[in-house]
This record gives sequence, structure tokens and C-alpha cells, in this order.
Amino acid sequence: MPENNRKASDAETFGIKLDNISFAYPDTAKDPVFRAFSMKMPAAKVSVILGPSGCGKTTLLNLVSGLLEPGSGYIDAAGRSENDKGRISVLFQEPRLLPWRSVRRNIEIVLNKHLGAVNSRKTAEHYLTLVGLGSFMDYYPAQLSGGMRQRAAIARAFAYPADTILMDEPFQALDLGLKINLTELFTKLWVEDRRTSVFVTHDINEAILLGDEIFVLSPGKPAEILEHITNNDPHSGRTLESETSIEIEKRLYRLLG
Amino acid sequence: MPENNRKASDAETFGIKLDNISFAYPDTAKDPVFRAFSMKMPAAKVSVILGPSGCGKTTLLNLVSGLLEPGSGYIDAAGRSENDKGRISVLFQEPRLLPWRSVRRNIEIVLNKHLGAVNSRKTAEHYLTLVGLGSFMDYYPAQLSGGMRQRAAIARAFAYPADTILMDEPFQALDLGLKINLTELFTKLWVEDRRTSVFVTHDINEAILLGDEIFVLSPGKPAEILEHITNNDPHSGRTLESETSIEIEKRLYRLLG
Amino acid sequence: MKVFTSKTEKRIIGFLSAAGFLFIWKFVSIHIGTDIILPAPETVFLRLLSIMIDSGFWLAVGATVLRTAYGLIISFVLGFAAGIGCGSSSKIDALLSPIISITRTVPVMSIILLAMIWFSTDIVPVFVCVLMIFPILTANVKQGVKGVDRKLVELGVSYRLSRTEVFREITVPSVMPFILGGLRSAIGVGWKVVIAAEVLSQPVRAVGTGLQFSQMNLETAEVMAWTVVAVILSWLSEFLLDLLIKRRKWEPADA
Amino acid sequence: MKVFTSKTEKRIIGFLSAAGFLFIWKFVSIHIGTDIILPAPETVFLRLLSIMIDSGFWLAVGATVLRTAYGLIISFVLGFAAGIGCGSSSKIDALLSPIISITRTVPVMSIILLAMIWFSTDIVPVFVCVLMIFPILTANVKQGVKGVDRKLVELGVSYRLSRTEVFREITVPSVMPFILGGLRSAIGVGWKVVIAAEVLSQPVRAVGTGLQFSQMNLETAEVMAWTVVAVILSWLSEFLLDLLIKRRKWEPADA
Amino acid sequence: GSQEAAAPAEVNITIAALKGPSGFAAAEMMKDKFQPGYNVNAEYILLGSPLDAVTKMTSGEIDAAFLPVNTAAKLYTKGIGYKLAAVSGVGSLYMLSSDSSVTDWPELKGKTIYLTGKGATPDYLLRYLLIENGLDPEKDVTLNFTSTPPQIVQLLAAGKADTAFIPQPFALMAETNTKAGIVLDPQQELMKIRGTQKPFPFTVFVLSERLIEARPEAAAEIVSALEASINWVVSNPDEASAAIEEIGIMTAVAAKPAIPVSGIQFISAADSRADVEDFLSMLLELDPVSVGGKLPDEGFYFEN
Ligand SMILES: Nc1ncnc2c1ncn2[C@@H]1O[C@H](COP(=O)(O)OP(=O)(O)OP(=O)(O)O)[C@@H](O)[C@H]1O
Ligand SMILES: Nc1ncnc2c1ncn2[C@@H]1O[C@H](COP(=O)(O)OP(=O)(O)OP(=O)(O)O)[C@@H](O)[C@H]1O
Ligand SMILES: [Mg+2]
Ligand SMILES: [Mg+2]
Repeated sequence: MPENNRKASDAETFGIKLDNISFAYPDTAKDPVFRAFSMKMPAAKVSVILGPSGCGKTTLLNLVSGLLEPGSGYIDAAGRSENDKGRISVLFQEPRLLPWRSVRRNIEIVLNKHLGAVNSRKTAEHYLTLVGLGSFMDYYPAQLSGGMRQRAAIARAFAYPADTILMDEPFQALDLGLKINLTELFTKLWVEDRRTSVFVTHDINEAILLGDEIFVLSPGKPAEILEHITNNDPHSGRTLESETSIEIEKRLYRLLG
Repeated sequence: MPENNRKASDAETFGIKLDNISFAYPDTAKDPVFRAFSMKMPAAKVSVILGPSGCGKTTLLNLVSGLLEPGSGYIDAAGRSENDKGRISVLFQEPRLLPWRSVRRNIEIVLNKHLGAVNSRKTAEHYLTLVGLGSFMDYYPAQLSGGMRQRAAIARAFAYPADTILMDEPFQALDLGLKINLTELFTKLWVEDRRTSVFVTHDINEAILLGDEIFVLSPGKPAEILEHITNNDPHSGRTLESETSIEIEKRLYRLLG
Repeated sequence: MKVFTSKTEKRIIGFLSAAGFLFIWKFVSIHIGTDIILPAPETVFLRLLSIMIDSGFWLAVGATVLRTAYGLIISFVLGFAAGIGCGSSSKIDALLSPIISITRTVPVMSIILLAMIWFSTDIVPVFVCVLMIFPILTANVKQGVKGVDRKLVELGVSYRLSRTEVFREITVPSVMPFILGGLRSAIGVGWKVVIAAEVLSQPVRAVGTGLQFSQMNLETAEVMAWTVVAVILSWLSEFLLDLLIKRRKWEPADA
Repeated sequence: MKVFTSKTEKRIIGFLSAAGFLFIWKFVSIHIGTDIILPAPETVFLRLLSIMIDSGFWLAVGATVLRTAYGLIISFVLGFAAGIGCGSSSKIDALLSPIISITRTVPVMSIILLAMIWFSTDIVPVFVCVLMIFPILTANVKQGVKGVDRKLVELGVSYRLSRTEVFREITVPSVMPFILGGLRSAIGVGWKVVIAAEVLSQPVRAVGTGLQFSQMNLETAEVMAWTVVAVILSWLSEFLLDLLIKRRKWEPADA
Repeated sequence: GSQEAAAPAEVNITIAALKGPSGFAAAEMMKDKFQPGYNVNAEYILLGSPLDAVTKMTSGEIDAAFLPVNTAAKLYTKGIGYKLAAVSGVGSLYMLSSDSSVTDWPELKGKTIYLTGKGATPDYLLRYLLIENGLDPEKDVTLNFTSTPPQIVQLLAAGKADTAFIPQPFALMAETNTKAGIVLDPQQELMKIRGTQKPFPFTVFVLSERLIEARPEAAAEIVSALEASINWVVSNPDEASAAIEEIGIMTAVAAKPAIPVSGIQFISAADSRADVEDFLSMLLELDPVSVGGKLPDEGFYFEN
């Protein structure tokens, strides 16, 4: 395990490449989720993935993170294989908190090895405060509301020193105010050390505000890339009103609305 | 258990009343979620509840459905107490599907007693098709995507012959297209037999399109009603562009954005 | 994460370890050197064949199988009922737990004395078996019931499922793994207990009686032969149970 | 949904059922009429007092307690290790299961002699106890490991937790209820088995020997007195275990 | 069965023999299903252990059984109505050792002696003989108990035990299968110490008072049948051992050599009374519990 937490400098050397992969779940093998599917997500950029429910977004993330292996084809991502020195931080579609640990411990656990006990605690508390759970650090997951659990999971994903961040609908189940805060928070954190990020969402506004590359997957299996939009506006200070945004919004609405 | 599935005609006689209730969770008794809280949700109308994460929306629904008992005060809702003849259909914040049953069975189970085996099956399949899971009826929950599970739960809530429907962020984790379809679906179903409905959401547009009464809860404990907006536009044919809508949207943004 | 191993690979490994066991046995028997303590595997095997010819053998086996079956079934029914009861109502729990823990704790030796007075020697082993197994299963089931996902029960309650429906659709499936786990280990104990009790209470036809008789005559090879029989019996029973367990659909049990 | 019952209410119910048990005992003993078969509760109680005065009594109890403790601890360690192994690697499973199922299935009767040859009579009961308990615990733990939530394990894997971390933070807490459930019932069986084995191997100092001795002399009252001792012992042990279980925080175990 | 002595009324009785050598005595009776007449139907069963016999006696299921003499006495004093009808076997215990240097009792000092049944007759007898020979059973020797004689033979064979105190026929099995041989004869020793003429009574045949009152004549018939049976067994070992296997007491192979050595012998209640009382009083001195606190009165003996 590498101790150095990569910074922008060498981040450029990373990126995510799916090369002509195919994948099907054993018990639904008849219709594969992906077939001869290729995709490149540039390093040090935020790639947003949109697509109808059930099209394969979560599967895609699991393939990238290495939880699933493609039936054929080849996937490259920093920290995908156990033994390479990179690290991937994953935000699952469900909070996935350990029921038997307080929210704080839940975060410390993933940090310990990299930051040591003391810093883990500091970091955990720092990020929990950022997501507005400052006064709930000692609660057990069962004692939190749905959205609070989701935020705890977000704190964990952000706190973990990774080269690549994969997020599966991170801001679902959150109210507007929080969504906005967290979107800003993410941008703020992201510009510090531009880590390669993949962001699955259903919210077109999020896609516009966060995405450098926006991929829209097709419904039905196998999934394909329906559309690939690039947005070169600088992250900080993006608005939904800029005409790039409005123009992108139109295109996305046409595809998804 | 009543066999007759109530229709609009006598639905008027129902409504939800919370009278000066207080509630705190045993292990966080120090700060109660509600104190001297009162609220009326009219019968045969859709009441929408908005509010920041962790303010008490789910708790409120659980109090109404009777899963939680208020520490003090009094709650009245058709079908709340085991022995009254009304029925409540609940859509929880998580899908809560039985892992050991196929999606179809999951719905049949709650219908059997009221519709009998044959009709239960028909109904289950009907609603599953409506939410776009027609080709996944024999899948087990673990084989479905997050959004698909959510939709299965929605089908169950809609299919269940109840006088009152409580829905906790039903359309979360769904993509825009689906959100729109399901919102329309709900409206379509609702106008048929105007059942008293409570609808927790974070999506202001949903609130505007579906709500007759919109309640905004305050953050922090105890929760209070920050705002109560009534929208008398007819459900069918509501748009986000009508000036009522735009005017409401403004107010809500001010409160939540 | 689980390492995937092919069926055949498993078979091979299993075979190897069994072979290893036989080898050690053979080795020790040579080392000890006298048949009346530990005869060689093949000796035992031959003796096994010779006793299997006798018709009395099959009657004895049949009788023991019946006893164990009765013992297990009774324990299962009792344990299931008691476990569900104790798990779901603390009143029932308070009511039963003293009796259960007495049955759980009274030494077999003391009970056998009474059992022999109350029942014919044929039934004593069944009785003892129940006394030993039933508390185990109860504990398992109780554990399981307490572990049922509250959220799913809430679901059942809000949708007004009848008690029986909640029971059938939610409680039972959640408890099953616990019960089967318990039963799986109970079966092994069951055979042991029944045979031990047979040795003490000496029914006319019983594997235990066979064991005891051949030991009285210092026929160690025969003792071992009977032992092999016992082992095979409980393997068969476990094998059957496993088939049963496999037959359960609802495998993908998360989400 | 669980019915809430107050501590005192529970106490009362428990007390009642215990009283009921005593009453039935008394009734039956009157009905049977002879002390040799079933002495009255009070007779047994008096006899208990009289044997407790003897210093040998306490030594015997101490010895038995030690044996059971050893037996359980060894079984626990073995069962835990084997269970984790078998649950998490089907290779290990294939390798161990034959041996385990043999230990699970060989009748005590057949093993006890080898035990006597290998160990001193003091240790034989421990050995037998392990032979009986360890497979139960293994099965329980294995069950538990297989039941660990795959999603949480995935979490651990993606965040690159070391094997030990995944084990400590995810596997152990998920398996705990199974282990404790198993242990809870194992303890009861443990006492039974140890005492039974003591009756057979008759160490100088042992509750089992006491039982056996008084049984030889048809001192049923004394047999029962020893029985009561055994029952109290295992109640104490279970009580202690329950304290241990209670001490576990991480209670709100859903979500 | 009915309690009434009315002549025509039928009485059904159950005669129980034990597995193991003590059962030899009844071989002929059981083989021919002997019927005593006088409207008494006898049924024969085989029990696994004395304990089993005792429980069946206390519950009145059986009318005749073979028991260790002290157990019989104890049951009598406890008022479980069974009388001693005859002695069916005398002591046949032996001290074996693989150490031939042991030639007299005092030389057992420091030895570890294996025997069965703490609190059973052999246990008491050995203690008595040791004490009489100036040894302290607690300090000078170590007594290791097991549950069955065969185990001891196996322990001898395994070299785990070198000195053992076991009854026939196991002593014989030990001699043939292990390095250990018979070194001391407790029967002789006890006769020497107590100045008695016969080896001490070991197994006795008891009859239920119920039967004796209802059909004294039948009871007498049964006793004489037992005498005949015993004599038959002793005088034709071959047929006897065959019968023994057929009944299921033991295998013929094991039984045949056992018959002559197992101390099977018929002594009527009258003739045995003196020796029985002497033996019981010996136990009484050692541990009152072993015989039920006091010697049984003359009513214990069924003398027809
Ligand atoms: N089981 C519980 N035990 C203790 N406290 C709880 C429990 N469940 C919820 N709470 C607390 O009650 C408050 C309200 O929770 P609730 O789930 O009602 O919020 P919510 O409005 O549904 O939030 P969200 O929109 O995130 O679902 C929260 O502060 C939470 O910490
Ligand atoms: N464990 C599984 N076994 C079998 N099929 C699966 C499994 N998980 C997902 N699928 C199937 O794979 C397809 C894609 O699932 P996936 O979870 O990737 O969708 P998604 O894009 O994440 O949808 P959502 O937006 O609802 O989360 C779905 O049709 C689903 O039925
Ligand atoms: Mg998904
Ligand atoms: Mg909520």
C-alpha cells in the first residue's frame, strides 16, 4: 500500500480505460449488460454517467473498481488490481455502513491504515462536519435518517485518500439545500487535487455543474454510449445559466426527458 | 379486515390529524424529533412534505402509519390502528423487498388477502408493467438495480388497495425520464379514486406537480411547520410553467435552496 | 472473498483427507500392534461385511435409525415451536426458559434412570435424544427470531399481513438458516446421543447394544465395525439434510 | 412485533414456572412413593446440604468445572478457527469436513477407550467434550461466515482493508451472534457430556463420579442432589455468558 | 397379574436375567422357557445392567432377577419386596498383574490398580482386603476406575495398566491376551480372614414377595429349576455355551471358557444365609450405605 497520497502533479498519468469489454451476470447470462463496450474516462477530470435505471451504471462502476471482472476485454484504472499502488474510493448506491460501528468509526476504519489512528480520527470528524453530521458522529447507522446515512457514506468516500473516486448517485435522497452544498463541497475539494472521478447521477443539473465529460448510456441491454458531451468550462463558478450549460441541458433533456 | 376497497365517494370521510403530539427516540431522548406538534392533512388530497434531511419526515410517516406511537398527543388516520377498517399503503424510504421472493411474489403477498390469488397475480403483473419491470417479474431483488428495486416497491404501494397512501421519497434513485413517467402515472391513478396521500420528497418540481397541500418542515429538533402552501390547480394538466407553479417554486427555493 | 473451487477439485481434496485419515489409523494400529485395542482398517472392514450378513444387523440398524429419526423430529418440532415462542414473546420466554434450561442441564445419567422407569428401553434413547437436542434447536431458533430484520416485519405490519402471513413470509425464511444450521449439527449429536443411550439402556435391537455386546466380548474389531456403521448412518442423514437445504430456492438472499 | 415485558414481570413468570416444576416433581414423587425411584424435592435438598459439607464435594465440583471450562475453551478456539476456515474457503472446507464429520459422528462409546489409553482419566472427559462440542460450534460459525453480508465485504475490498481488518471489522461482528448462539447451547451440552464422560471414566474427583457412586448404591436422593449441583453449575455458566453477550455494544444492528 | 391366591386365577410373571456371566445360571431355564406350573405363566427377559433390573423391580415389572448380594439386601431393607431365593454365583474376582513379583497382598503397595465400578462390590472388597493387609487404600495404592471390565483388559493390553482387579471371565481374557496374569485370589484371602468355608456369595437370585405369597409352590419350583439349570450349565459347557449365545447373553466362544471359572454355583437360601450375613456385615463395617444401613432380617431369606 502506498503512503503517498497522489497530488495533481502525477495524477495526469492516470485515467480509466474500458477496452472492448463484455459482461453478463451469471444468472441472467442470456442478456449481457455490456457487449464489445469501450470507453475512456480522462485522468484528472470528472466524468459523469447518466442513463435510465437498470441500464448498467452500477455495473460499470463495479467493473472499474474491480469488484466485477469483465467476461472479455480489458479494463485499466489506477488502483483497480489489488497489487498496483493506486487507490480507488467508492461511493456505493447504498450507504453500506457497518451497523455495529458508530458513524465516526465507520470512517476511521478505512483511513487507519493510511493516516494512522490520530489523523484518521481528525480527518473523519473533519469530513463529517463538512457533510453536516458534526453532532451525530457517535450515532449508529440505525439511528440516522436515510439522508444522514447517505451523507456519512459521502464523508467516507471523500475522506479516503484515493487516486480515483467512483460515486454512484451520491446525492440521492438529499434535499435541495444539501444537494447544492455538497455539489459545491465536491467542487471545492476536487479543484484542490484534481482526482480522476466518475460520477453516476440522474440529476441533469448535477451533470452540468460537475461534469467535464458527460456520458449518456442507452437503455436496454447491451448498454451503449448514446452520447458523449464535453464541457470545458472551469469548475469553480459554473452556473446553470451560462449558455454552455443551457445548451447541454437541452441536449440532455432531449435524450432523457 | 374490510373486503370493500373504498372509492372516492366515501373517501371524503377520511383525513389525517396529528394533534399536539410529541415524539423522541428512546436512545436520543434528550432532543425529541417533535414537541407539541400539530398538523392536518385533508382527505382525498395529496399532501407533500418537504424538509431538510434528518428533520423528521420519515418519523412523521411512521407515526401516521402507526409504526411509531407518539409520546403524547393523538393521531387520527384511516387504518392507523389494527382494528379500524381502513387500510394504509406505505412506501418506505428503502425498497424493503423480501430477498427470498421474486419481485412478483413480493407484490402478490400484500394483495392476496384482499384480492385472492388469481387477481393478486394479475394486479401485481399489471402494476409491475406500469413501472416498467414487465420483463423482470421473476427476478429476485438482489438481481435488480437500485432503481428497479425502488420501482418494484412503488408498484407494491400503488397496487395495495388502501384508503391512505404514505410515500417516502418514492422517486429517488430514478432517472429523469422515469421520474416524469411515474409522476404522471401517479396522477393518473390518483384522480381515479382520490385517496388521501402523503408524499415526502426533496424534489421541488414533484412537490409542485403533485401537491395539493405542501408542508415545509424546519431543520433542527424539534421540527416545526415552516410553511404551508395550498395549490388548487387541478392535478391533470399541471405544468411547471403555470404562474402558480412558478410562484410556488420561488417560495420553496427561498426556503430550501 | 470466497475462492471458487470446482466440484471435482473439492472431491479430490475430500478424498485425500479421508485417505490421510485411514492412513493414520492404519499407522497407529500397526504401532499399537494388538487387535483388541485398535485393529487395522481392513480387519474392521472385513468384520463389517461379516456382521452385515446377519439379519439381526439390519433390524438393529433399522431400530436405531427409527429412534434417531423420532428423536430429531420431536426435537425439531418442539425446538421450532419453543424457539419461535421465546424469540417473539418475552413472556413465553420467561415462562419456558426455566424448564428448557433444566432439560438442557440435567445430566443424561440422572435422566436415564428415570427414563428407564417411565419408558420401555426401546424409547429411552429417543427420550434422551430429545432432551439433548431440543434445547440446542430452541436456542438456535430463538437466536434466529431475534435476528429477523425489523424493517421487514414493519413492512408486514403496515401492510396488515396476518400473523400467519408474517410468520410464513418473513419469520420462517429469515430463521431458516439458523434452524438448518442448528439441525445440521443436531443430527450429528443426535446419532451420538441415541447410540450412547442405547449402550446404557440396552434395547433388544440397537446399534448401541451391538457396540456394547461386542465390547463385552472384547471384539474390538466388531466394536469398530459398529462404529463405522454409526458414522455411515449419520453421514447419510447429513447428506440428505444437505439435499433438503439445497432444494430451498430464494438463494440470492441479500439486497 | 415483540411484546414488551417488564423485568419484574419476567421474574414472576419465571418464578411461577419454576415453582410449577417443583410442584409436579413433588406430586410425581408422592405418586411413585419410593425414594429409590424419585425422592421428594425436600429430601433431595437436605441430602444436597449434607454432601456439600464434605470437603471432597468442593474438590469434585472444582475438578468438573475445570474440565468443562477446558473442554469449552478448546472447542471454542477450534470451532472458531475451523468454522471461519470452512466458511471462507471451500478448499479448507473440503479438506476439513471429512475429519470434522468423523469426529462429529463417532459414538462416544467407541472413542472413550482410545481416550483412556491416550490420556489420564482426568482428561478423558475434556477430550470427549471437545469431540462433541467442537463440531457444533464449527457448524455454527461456518453458517455465520456464509451469512456475512456480501455488500459489506465488497466495501472492505474496495477500500483495500487488509484481510485482518475485514476479518475484525466485518466478519467477526457478523458471525458473533451465530457463535454466541452456538456457544450458548454448547455450554449446556458441554456440562452434560463432561459429566457423562466422568461417569464412564470415573476420575477420582468429579461430579460424574459422585453421580455414579450414589447410583451404584441406589442412593437416588444423592443422585438427584448431584444432579441439582450439575444444573446449578450450568445455570451459573450460562448466566455468565449472558453477561458477556450483554456487554457487547453495537446493538442497533440493522440499517 | 392378579394379587389373588385363588387357585384357578392365572399369574403372569417375568423372570429377568442379566447379560454377562451372571446370566449363565439361567441358561437352561431360558432356553426351554421353563414353566413352574400352578397356573403361573413365566416370561423370560434379558436386561443390560443391574440398574435396569432394579428399576424394573421397584416398578414391579419383574418377579425374579439376579443381583449383586448387597443390592438385593439394600432393596429388601428399603422395602421393595423381593426375597433372596438362592445364591447363583460366588465370587470370582482376581488380582492380575504384569509384574510377577507381586505374590502377596502387602506387595501391592505403591501400585496403581484398575477396577470397575466405584462403590460396587469389587471396590469394597478390595478396600477391605487392603486394610486387612495393613495397606491404606487411599495412600498406599492408587485405585483407577473404569466402567467395564473389558476396558481394563484393553488397558492391560495397551500396557497402560499393569495391575487390575477384575472378575472372570475377563481375568481369563486378560491372561490370554495380555502380559498380565493372575497373581492373587481374593476369595481365598477373604475365607482366610473371615474363617469361612465357601467363597463369598456374589450373585443372588431374588423372587418377588408377590409371587411367593400368591404361589409359594411355583416359587419353589422355580428355585429348583434354577438349581437344575446351574448344574446343567456347569456339567455341559458345550451345549450351555451354545444356549448362552442363542439367548444373547454372550458369544459361545467367549462363554465356553468362562463357564468353569465364573463361580456359577447353586446354594439354597438356607445354606447360604450364614455366608451372606457374614459378607454383608463385612460391607456394613466398611460403608453402611452399601447394604442399606443394617443387615436384612430373616424375612429376607426365602426358605421353602
Ligand atoms: N432509530 C432511531 N433512533 C434514534 N434516532 C433516530 C432514529 N431514526 C431517526 N432518528 C433521528 O431522528 C431524526 C429524524 O429522522 P428521520 O428519518 O425522520 O429524518 P428524515 O426527515 O426522514 O430525513 P431524510 O430526509 O434524510 O430521510 C434524525 O435526527 C435521526 O437522527
Ligand atoms: N446481481 C445481479 N444479478 C443479475 N442481474 C443483475 C444483478 N445486478 C444487476 N443486474 C442486472 O443488470 C442490469 C444493470 O444493473 P445496474 O445496477 O448496473 O443498473 P443501474 O444503471 O445501476 O440502474 P440504477 O440507476 O437503477 O441503479 C439490470 O438490468 C439488472 O437487472
Ligand atoms: Mg445503480
Ligand atoms: Mg427519511
